[in-house]
Amino acid sequence: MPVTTDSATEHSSAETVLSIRDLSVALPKGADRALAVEDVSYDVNRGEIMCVVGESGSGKSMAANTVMGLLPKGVHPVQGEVNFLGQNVITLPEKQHRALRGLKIGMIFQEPMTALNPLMRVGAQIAEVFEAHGQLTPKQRQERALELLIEVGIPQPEKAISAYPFELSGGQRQRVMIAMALALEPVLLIADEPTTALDVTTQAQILELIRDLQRRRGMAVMFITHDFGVVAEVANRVCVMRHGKIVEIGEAKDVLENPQNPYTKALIAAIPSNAVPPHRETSQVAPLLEIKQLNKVFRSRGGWFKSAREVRALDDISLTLARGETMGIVGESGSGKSTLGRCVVRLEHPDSGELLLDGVNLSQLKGDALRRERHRVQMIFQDPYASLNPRTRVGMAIAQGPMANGTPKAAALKQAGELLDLVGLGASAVERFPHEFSGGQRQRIGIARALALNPELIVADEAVSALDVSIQAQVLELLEELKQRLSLSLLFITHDLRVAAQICDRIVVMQHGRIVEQGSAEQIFLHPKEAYTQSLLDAIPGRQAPVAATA
Amino acid sequence: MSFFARFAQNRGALIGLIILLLIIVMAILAPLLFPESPWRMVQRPFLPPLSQEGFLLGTDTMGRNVAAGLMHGAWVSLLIGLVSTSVALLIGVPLGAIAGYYGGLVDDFLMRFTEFFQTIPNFALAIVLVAIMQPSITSIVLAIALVSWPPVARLVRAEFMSLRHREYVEAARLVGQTNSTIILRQILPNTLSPIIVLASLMVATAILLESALSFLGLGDPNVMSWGYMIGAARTVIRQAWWLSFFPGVAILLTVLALNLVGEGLDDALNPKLSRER
Amino acid sequence: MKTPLALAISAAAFAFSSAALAGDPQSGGTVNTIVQPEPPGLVLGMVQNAPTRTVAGNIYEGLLRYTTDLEPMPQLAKSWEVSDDGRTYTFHLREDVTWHDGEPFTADDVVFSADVFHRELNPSARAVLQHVENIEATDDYTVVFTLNKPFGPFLISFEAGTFTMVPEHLYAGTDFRNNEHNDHPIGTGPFKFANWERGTVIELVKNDDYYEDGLPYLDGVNWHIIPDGGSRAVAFENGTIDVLPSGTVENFDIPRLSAMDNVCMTEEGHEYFSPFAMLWMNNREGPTADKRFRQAVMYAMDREFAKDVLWNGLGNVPLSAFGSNARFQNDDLEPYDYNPDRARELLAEMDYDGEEITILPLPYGETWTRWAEAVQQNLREVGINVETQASDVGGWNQRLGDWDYDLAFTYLFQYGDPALGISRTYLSDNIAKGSPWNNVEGYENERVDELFNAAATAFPDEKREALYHEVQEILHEDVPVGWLMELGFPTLYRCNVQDLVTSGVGVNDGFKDAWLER
Amino acid sequence: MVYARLILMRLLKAVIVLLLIVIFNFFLIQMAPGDPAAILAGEAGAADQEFINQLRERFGLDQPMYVQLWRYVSGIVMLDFGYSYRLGVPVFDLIMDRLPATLLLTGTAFVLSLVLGIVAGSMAAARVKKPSGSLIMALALVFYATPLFWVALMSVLVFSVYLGWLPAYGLYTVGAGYTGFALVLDIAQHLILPATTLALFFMAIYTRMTRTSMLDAAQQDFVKTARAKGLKPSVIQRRHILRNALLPIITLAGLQAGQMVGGAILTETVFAWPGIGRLMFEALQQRDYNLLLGIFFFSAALVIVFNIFTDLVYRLADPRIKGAS
Repeated sequence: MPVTTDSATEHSSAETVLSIRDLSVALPKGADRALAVEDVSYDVNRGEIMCVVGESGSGKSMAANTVMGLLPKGVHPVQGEVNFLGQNVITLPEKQHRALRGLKIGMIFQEPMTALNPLMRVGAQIAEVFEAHGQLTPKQRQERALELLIEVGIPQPEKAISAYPFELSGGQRQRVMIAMALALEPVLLIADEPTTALDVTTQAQILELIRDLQRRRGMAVMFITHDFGVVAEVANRVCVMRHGKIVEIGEAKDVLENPQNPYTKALIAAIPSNAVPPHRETSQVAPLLEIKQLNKVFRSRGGWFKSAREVRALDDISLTLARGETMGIVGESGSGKSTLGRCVVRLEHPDSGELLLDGVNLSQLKGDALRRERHRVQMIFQDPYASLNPRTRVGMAIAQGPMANGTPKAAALKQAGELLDLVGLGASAVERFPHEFSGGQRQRIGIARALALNPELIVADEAVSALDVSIQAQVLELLEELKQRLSLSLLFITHDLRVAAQICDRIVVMQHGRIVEQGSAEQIFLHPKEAYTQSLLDAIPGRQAPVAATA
Repeated sequence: MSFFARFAQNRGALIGLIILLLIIVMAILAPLLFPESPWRMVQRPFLPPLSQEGFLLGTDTMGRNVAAGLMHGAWVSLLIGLVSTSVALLIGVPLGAIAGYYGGLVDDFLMRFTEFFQTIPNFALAIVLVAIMQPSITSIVLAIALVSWPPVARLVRAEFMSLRHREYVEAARLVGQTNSTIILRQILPNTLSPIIVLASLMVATAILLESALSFLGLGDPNVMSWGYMIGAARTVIRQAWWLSFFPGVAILLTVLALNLVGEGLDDALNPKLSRER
Repeated sequence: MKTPLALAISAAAFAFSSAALAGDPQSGGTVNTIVQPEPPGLVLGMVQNAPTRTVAGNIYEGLLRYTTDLEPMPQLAKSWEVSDDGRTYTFHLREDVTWHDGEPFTADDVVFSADVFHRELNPSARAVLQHVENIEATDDYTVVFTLNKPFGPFLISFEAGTFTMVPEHLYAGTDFRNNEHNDHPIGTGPFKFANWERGTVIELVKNDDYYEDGLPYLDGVNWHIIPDGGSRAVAFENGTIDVLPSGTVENFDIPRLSAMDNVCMTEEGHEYFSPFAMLWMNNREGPTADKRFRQAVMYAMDREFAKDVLWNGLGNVPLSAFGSNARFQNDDLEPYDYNPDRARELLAEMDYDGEEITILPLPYGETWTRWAEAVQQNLREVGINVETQASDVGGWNQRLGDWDYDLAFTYLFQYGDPALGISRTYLSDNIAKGSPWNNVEGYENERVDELFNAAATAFPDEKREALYHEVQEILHEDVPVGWLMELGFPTLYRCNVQDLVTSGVGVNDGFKDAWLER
Repeated sequence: MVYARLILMRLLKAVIVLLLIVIFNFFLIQMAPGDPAAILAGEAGAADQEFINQLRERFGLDQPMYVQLWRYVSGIVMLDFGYSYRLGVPVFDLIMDRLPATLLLTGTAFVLSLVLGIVAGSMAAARVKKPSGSLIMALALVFYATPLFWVALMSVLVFSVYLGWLPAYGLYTVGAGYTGFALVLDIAQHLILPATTLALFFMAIYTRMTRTSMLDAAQQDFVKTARAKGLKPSVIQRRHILRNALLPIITLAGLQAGQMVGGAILTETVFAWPGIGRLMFEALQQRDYNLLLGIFFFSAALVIVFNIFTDLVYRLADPRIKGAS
């Protein structure tokens, strides 16, 4: 369909800052496909936020990097134009191109943790922007840096300016990045997944900040993301990409409300609905897992020169999980939700309290005694890449459990095949190595491995967080299905309320190692009792439908 | 991309491999080409290279055939390099693995122990050890091994520390695998590549160390090693440059080759895949 | 009544030294030379090892010096008589001698040195002093030694290195080894100790109050310490060093160095020591316990090859136990020439079963290592299964001291007289663990003991000669040790250094007469 | 203040390690065949049992081992290292005589190798896949692979013997009687050959290390940020890449600095440099236990001092560590 053209004409009226025409960028030989992006055309206009949406590998960042001239080695444009303020940056000599960076175009990246030089003070790094373009005296630079820090709303800017990056939180670092990007009041701001690595509440704040700055300065913003929720929050216009091609482009409102392209539809559908979670009958049978006054304190060992520090990761946690029930543990980073999970599977050793599984207290078991009980509780891990031994065949990876518990090898491998079938990979996968599988598939393998010991309880720690939305949906479906088939009991740990809402019967909200609130999913979503829960809900991007666009 | 393909991408590595193979061939052919002892005084002393049929590289201070010595020496040097490295690995890998896997006090203790060894200057320690045990292949190999294991231990420890909290290791613990199984099956295989790379460099260093020891007269007098040849030729370096030149070059090439191969292995075994994702 | 022997000899000596003079000496100039290894100390008598002798021989003096023919010359003693029964030796000392600290040198110093100092500290002197019954100073400048029996070599035991004179006024009644003056030796010699920079140099300066008029000519002597043979050679080449005393450069360098212009070489100046390289063969156990095996070894070794290749043709392949510099050599013995076949025969005859034996090289530098390699190869070629046993000085001493070896290299000084330098190797009462210098091979032969003891105390020399000739025949047959070589230890020096070697101990006291021609 | 505390603790630890090392070495050396008495006797050319016993008694070698150990250790605690058996001089004085020479040599070599290595390394890093870059690395590799003593011999041969430009051995021209500036100049001349030979090897290591760690650093996100600011490549190289790349090098440098005393044995032997390394080798040959132990003690102490120093430098270079406290 001719989406590209009409979108291009449609906005010729508004002042166009960046206009991309028929851009194709080639990948180095040996990559999975020849072109990173193919025949891409779109504009970014002053005063609007243009969202480029796509899942990993869709090539959504390529155009941006072309504009910046920051394409990785071996990747280079082969066709088309990238006109920024009228001049085609592709043909621009490096020196002039450099002059644009920072001055006319600012950019923010995904990883605030690594995007700042760990050895330079924040102030100095901001001042560098002015230095790079030979502006102001050193003294003035520091002053401007401070003003900028204030503008991006960093707490205690006077301290922050002479702080090192590691002394700031993720959100604060992202603010610093923004301050840097905006230092010279660029015409165009490129934000490449700027909030993906952040907690929901922080994400909300950063989004707010970007939107706000954009409005005040009337900049053009090119916002790259994978999250339609975020799109709904900030986008004026949307450009959906897949496999390096544009599948749909248009006004945010239109695209979100009645997407034309099936892929877009799928994506939007795949966002865990922000509607009310389905009412679930919680069958009140005997509790499977009882947690009583569980405590865990992390102490950084006092080294030769540093004194020991304490973090209360679990503060007197008590909860019960019924057989066949799925309980969601929700919280932001540092809430202790993962620690809870790790204590339940006994990867961590709780300081005090009880972990009753069917009346047996696991909390204080050690050594072999523990090893013998382990098969009863299994875990699905977050990172599909780190959770499988690259040197072990998939079948073996699954069979190892049963074998460790006495099943003969042959039988164990056979069972592994069946499980792989069950999770929809086919028994043939047994012989293959992890790197032959995609992220989603690996996560299925992880699930199969967890099932191999048919445990009474499965703990899923951020099991879908690392996956693209569409994949996420599939894996969640699989879990749902397995739950029914095998009447599993799940402890589902996630930072993403939307996901929790989809799959959980009951939800526990945690903060600073404490339980803030718990109740049925329905309850939590519709009538949260606690302010914190409320704030979490509010922070969910795109919760209150597409709004920003019209504003 | 296949392992060798990745290895071959690095041209240096390929060259190194070829040189290394040549040297190994030399070592193997030595007994065939020069069946009689390299110690045999077969000609007038100080024959310059090419000056006489059958004495390509000339003769040494006592009329022994330098070419013969060189080829038998290849065997000795390689042997010493390999064996001492293996011994060092045998000491270093387990220590490092245990320290890295269990951490805590065990780690503390083992690392103090390692540091302790590193606090005594290597070469000095090696010399003392050889002097104590009196020079012989065995004592030299042991001495070299004893001074070169700490880096191994440290490396392995570091690798284990970074891997022991990998999710697949935790998964293995969860399914009830024993610590020994986890160490041997899950972690060790994934630390092999850096170890192999380090080992290749250690062989090189060992050869250098041996030559240095022989140079100081602490070599095994019953075997003709390159180091011995240089050491022996040093006093006559003025009137017979070739005596120390050829073994010197031999050592240089071997060490060079081993390093190139090491780098190649590094590229091939640690594909960037592992870092990015 | 006394013989005028001494006077005659001293006259001869003067004749000799004046004859040696070429042109008339000029004063001034400093000579740079080498001492290797760095000596442990400089007080002769307390320390007797070679480097100490080399340096301190120019600081301290003995009663006598010796010509290159080992005839005594006056030094601190201007003359001496020997009684007819050969038991009383009377020395007349010079009266114009002072110590470096200005104190006069008197007979008491001699008595103290001999009777107290050396008896306590100095094994080599002890060996001589055991024959001395009584030492007394009859007046300030006369000393009389009374022996319990005549002792042939007595008159040549007064060399500075062995029997140095130390100042009584500084040492009497003190703990000798911790005496403060050990760091700053006080002698009577032509040079005074100036400074010792450890690891770098020992500096001696002219003794202006030296009693012999005009001597020494040199303003000073710097003994450089350079641990590496190669570097020493370089130092001599690029002119920093003027004199290379014997054994300070690897033999392989000598041809090149001596070929340089304005470089002279002399083999003289070590007659007193005439170092004799030997191969200890363990007479107690293993194949080496068999006489035929030991003979086989003698035949198997190509000693001429070693001489030519390793020692640049210098030195001399000995006939038997007595070196050519030793007195009373018996030269009508049948030499052990290189003869592998004969060696094989002997081995077959004793049906040697190829039992492995070890050979212990002397850890004193490359030449010795090479030599061991050569011998090992020689022996292997006649079918003796021999492995080299590497060790450093410590290990070498240990092994020999514990008799834990089969074959071992060594070399011994002959000290001019069989009774001093040779008999010690063969006398059975000289078998004792812990020293690498006594009868290490464990050879026991009553007849040999008798002959040596008789010869030592026989008087006059004709009697001794007969006895020594017989002993040589027995030893030649038994081969208690392998006789490898009388080493030629050449001294290299710039030709403008004149009269460097004027005695049987060479540079050890040579700088006394040396002068620089300019 | 963190530093003071840190140093204090480290020193405390150091003392323990040192004592352990002393004891370890003590037994190590006891295992060597032959004792100083036997060797001195041997050197003496003529020795009887009485002579040897005298020496043994004097050195206290006649005592049972635990007594010897106790004496030694208690001596060390009082910082009394005893007398050198062979030279009869206090070990402490001997070491103090030699230490400066060694430190001068190794120190110079250290600085030389560090500076040149880092420069060459960063040049190579900036010229990846360019012939010039490859050339640098090739050279580095050759230097790395060449036996040190061999380079030493060759350099003496060429620069001292054939060309006669530089002195072949020693710390200064003996007997020349230089003073003041002349002396300094003289020493400098003598220093050139040994220092460079010693430096080459380490330089090679630094070159390679710098290169790799700079290439790694260049991959970091913050470099992308820096480029996004429009900074000049040169500035990025220096301020962002190099600074981060230096961290691992500091660690290595620390290790090397510690090995300086032991590392110079070969060079000191070939160049007759009157330093600790040579002293140690001679002491070993002579079984001069006290001296040897003393040297080990000092070199170990040096290692520890440098480790602490390195830690401090590292802390200065990397704020994150300070933050950890």
